Amino acid sequence: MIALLLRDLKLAFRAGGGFGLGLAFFLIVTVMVPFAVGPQSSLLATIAAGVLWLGALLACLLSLDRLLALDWEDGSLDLLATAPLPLEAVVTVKALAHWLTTGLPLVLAAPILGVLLNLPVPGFFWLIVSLLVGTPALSVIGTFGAALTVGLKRGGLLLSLLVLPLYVPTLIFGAEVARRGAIGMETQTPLLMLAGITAATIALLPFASAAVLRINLR
Amino acid sequence: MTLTVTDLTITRGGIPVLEALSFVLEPGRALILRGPNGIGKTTLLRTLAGLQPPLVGKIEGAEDQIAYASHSDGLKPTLTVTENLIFWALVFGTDSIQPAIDAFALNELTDRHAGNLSAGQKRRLGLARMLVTGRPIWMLDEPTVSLDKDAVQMFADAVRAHLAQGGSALIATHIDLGLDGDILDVGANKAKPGPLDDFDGGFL
Amino acid sequence: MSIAAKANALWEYANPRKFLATSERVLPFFWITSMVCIGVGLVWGFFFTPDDYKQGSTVKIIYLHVPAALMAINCWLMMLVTSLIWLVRRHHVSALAARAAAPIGIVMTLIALVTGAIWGQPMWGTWWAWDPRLTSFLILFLFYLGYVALWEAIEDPDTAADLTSVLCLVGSVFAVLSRYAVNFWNQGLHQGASVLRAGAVTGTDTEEKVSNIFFYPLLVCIIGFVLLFVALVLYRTGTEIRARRIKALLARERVGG
Amino acid sequence: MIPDLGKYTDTVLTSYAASILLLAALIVFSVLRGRKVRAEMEKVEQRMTRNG
Repeated sequence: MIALLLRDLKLAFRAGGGFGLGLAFFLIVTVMVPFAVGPQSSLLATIAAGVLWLGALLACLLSLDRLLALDWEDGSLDLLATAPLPLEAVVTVKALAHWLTTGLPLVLAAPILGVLLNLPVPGFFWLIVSLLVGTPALSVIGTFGAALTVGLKRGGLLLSLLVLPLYVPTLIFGAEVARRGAIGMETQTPLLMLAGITAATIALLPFASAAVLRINLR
Repeated sequence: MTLTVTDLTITRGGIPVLEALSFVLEPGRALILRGPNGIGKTTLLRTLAGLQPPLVGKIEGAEDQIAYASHSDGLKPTLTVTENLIFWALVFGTDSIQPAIDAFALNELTDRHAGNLSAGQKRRLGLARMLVTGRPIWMLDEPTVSLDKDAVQMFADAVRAHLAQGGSALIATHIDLGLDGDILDVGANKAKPGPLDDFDGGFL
Repeated sequence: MSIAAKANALWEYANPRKFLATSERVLPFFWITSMVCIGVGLVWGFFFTPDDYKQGSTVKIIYLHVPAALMAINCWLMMLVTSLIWLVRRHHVSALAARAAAPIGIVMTLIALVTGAIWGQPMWGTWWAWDPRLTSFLILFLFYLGYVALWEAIEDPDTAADLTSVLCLVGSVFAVLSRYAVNFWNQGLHQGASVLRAGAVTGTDTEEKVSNIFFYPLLVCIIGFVLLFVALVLYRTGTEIRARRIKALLARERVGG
Repeated sequence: MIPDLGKYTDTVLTSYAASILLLAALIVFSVLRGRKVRAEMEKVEQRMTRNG
């Protein structure tokens, strides 16, 4: 399992691995927002938490179609499926690698972009906390979507259509934590819900992803 | 490990392609799979490797014993030859990749990125992966594609060494490898279509 | 007949040919009764019920809005059950019934949303409010779209049935989660704005407050919608079975059988 | 004939029109596709029984 994780990380960092693309996308999207809604700092402050969450979510989504498709194309998935490693472990490791290469950098970059959007000071802490707790769920749910669409030629668009509705609860609670934090309201309830969703998806969804992947490998 | 297949029916896209297939593959033996294109040799190998369930029949002795090599080699172009092999060695829990490198004369290429290899070199690397797995039953799907004469000889030697150590091999190929293996022609097992008006769960 | 034997007899309809024969026999009954029920219910509701003291004549929309909303949810539940049956017992008809039902669910959700928006305009002063109920239906609509899109995208019918079934199961869990999340989210947004809650206008509150005058025609409409749903599912499942047979026949022709 | 709907005439009538239109469209499309598929299946079946 560690070997697979290390290989995926290595592949992501090597040339053409796509590391940093998600981050750049996140940056671009955030920078575009003031152009769209106007430069008033009060307005930006109000929507900053939500925009950053949405941007992180889209950046996550962007890198999903490569998550399993590359291993599918070159036959690695067939070989991994016949390896001693259970497929459940494979998809979990894949999700973890995706989070380390996409989710974690987004969490670290979010506060910097928060400055650009005039996020209120108390919001920074909660933004980081909410993203830290929420983005693993995005990676795990995304892996499920990637497993569903892995064999398809026009999988990318379909993947978004399938995954985005599944992202709704995570987005609602995650953005709620960040927004409440920014205006100094209590954040415990949404944070607990967010953590609950993340824990439950990590515990259960890999089984669904592995089942779906097995069907697709047939 | 003896692989025993009894009365197997396999499907491709929900339609039976081969039926009533039975054979035994004992340690130290090789079985050459023959049959016209499209008859279902790849499907058979995938079924035996556990990637898809058979429609009918039993496969015994295959669980966690099979090293499967499909048409594609599962190589990562941005990893070096050594890194590719080490990865599969770690996944299969074996330690040494040197015998595999020796057997397929990859010594000169160890630090090259797999993406920079020629088609034949890639194929050699893909076959070297079989040695690294440490699994007793090899299943190879057209292993000699894009190999030159020397490389084919290399491959035949590797298979022979594997058999001598008590392994076995099931190879779908059209060329003569010079192995003293049995030949299994699956052409005779082509599934006969059922009556058209027998409209059941298979929609036929 | 014992219960086990009865259950076995029920599974016989999983045979496509048997299903086609039986559905053909019962379909006229469902078509006619559904049309009669919807016709009677709508005419009764439209011409022979008084206006609501608060909402005026807009209350008549209830005869379409509520049955459509009910069917939108029940249709997903039916798909969930048939998906499970397919995954557990591998009856093809079951998977195809789920596929056949999805577009009906889309239309029902669309009717609920459209009538809700048109109704909301005079009542709330806006076409669309991000009210929890409306939002949940919008999300349900997205789930339906994704489900249908996945069916359409996959070539191999059995793979498609398997994948969409798993999507239906996972989607159901997330749909329920979304429902709670949305409830929570809107309270968070505007506290105390629950005057706008759809439940105050439609749903059970009205039925309890506003007597049987509205309730009986509504009930007739609901029965009509259920019957129409059954008729459509039976008919469309038949279509899917035939489409599937065409596919199997053509595949066999290609193999050269 | 149409009862007095007061100031909400448009609202009520549009809802009814939109809903009935959607339902009708669903039924019509289902039946059209059903007929087409049925005809095609018979065609394919006949062709295949003729050819063996």
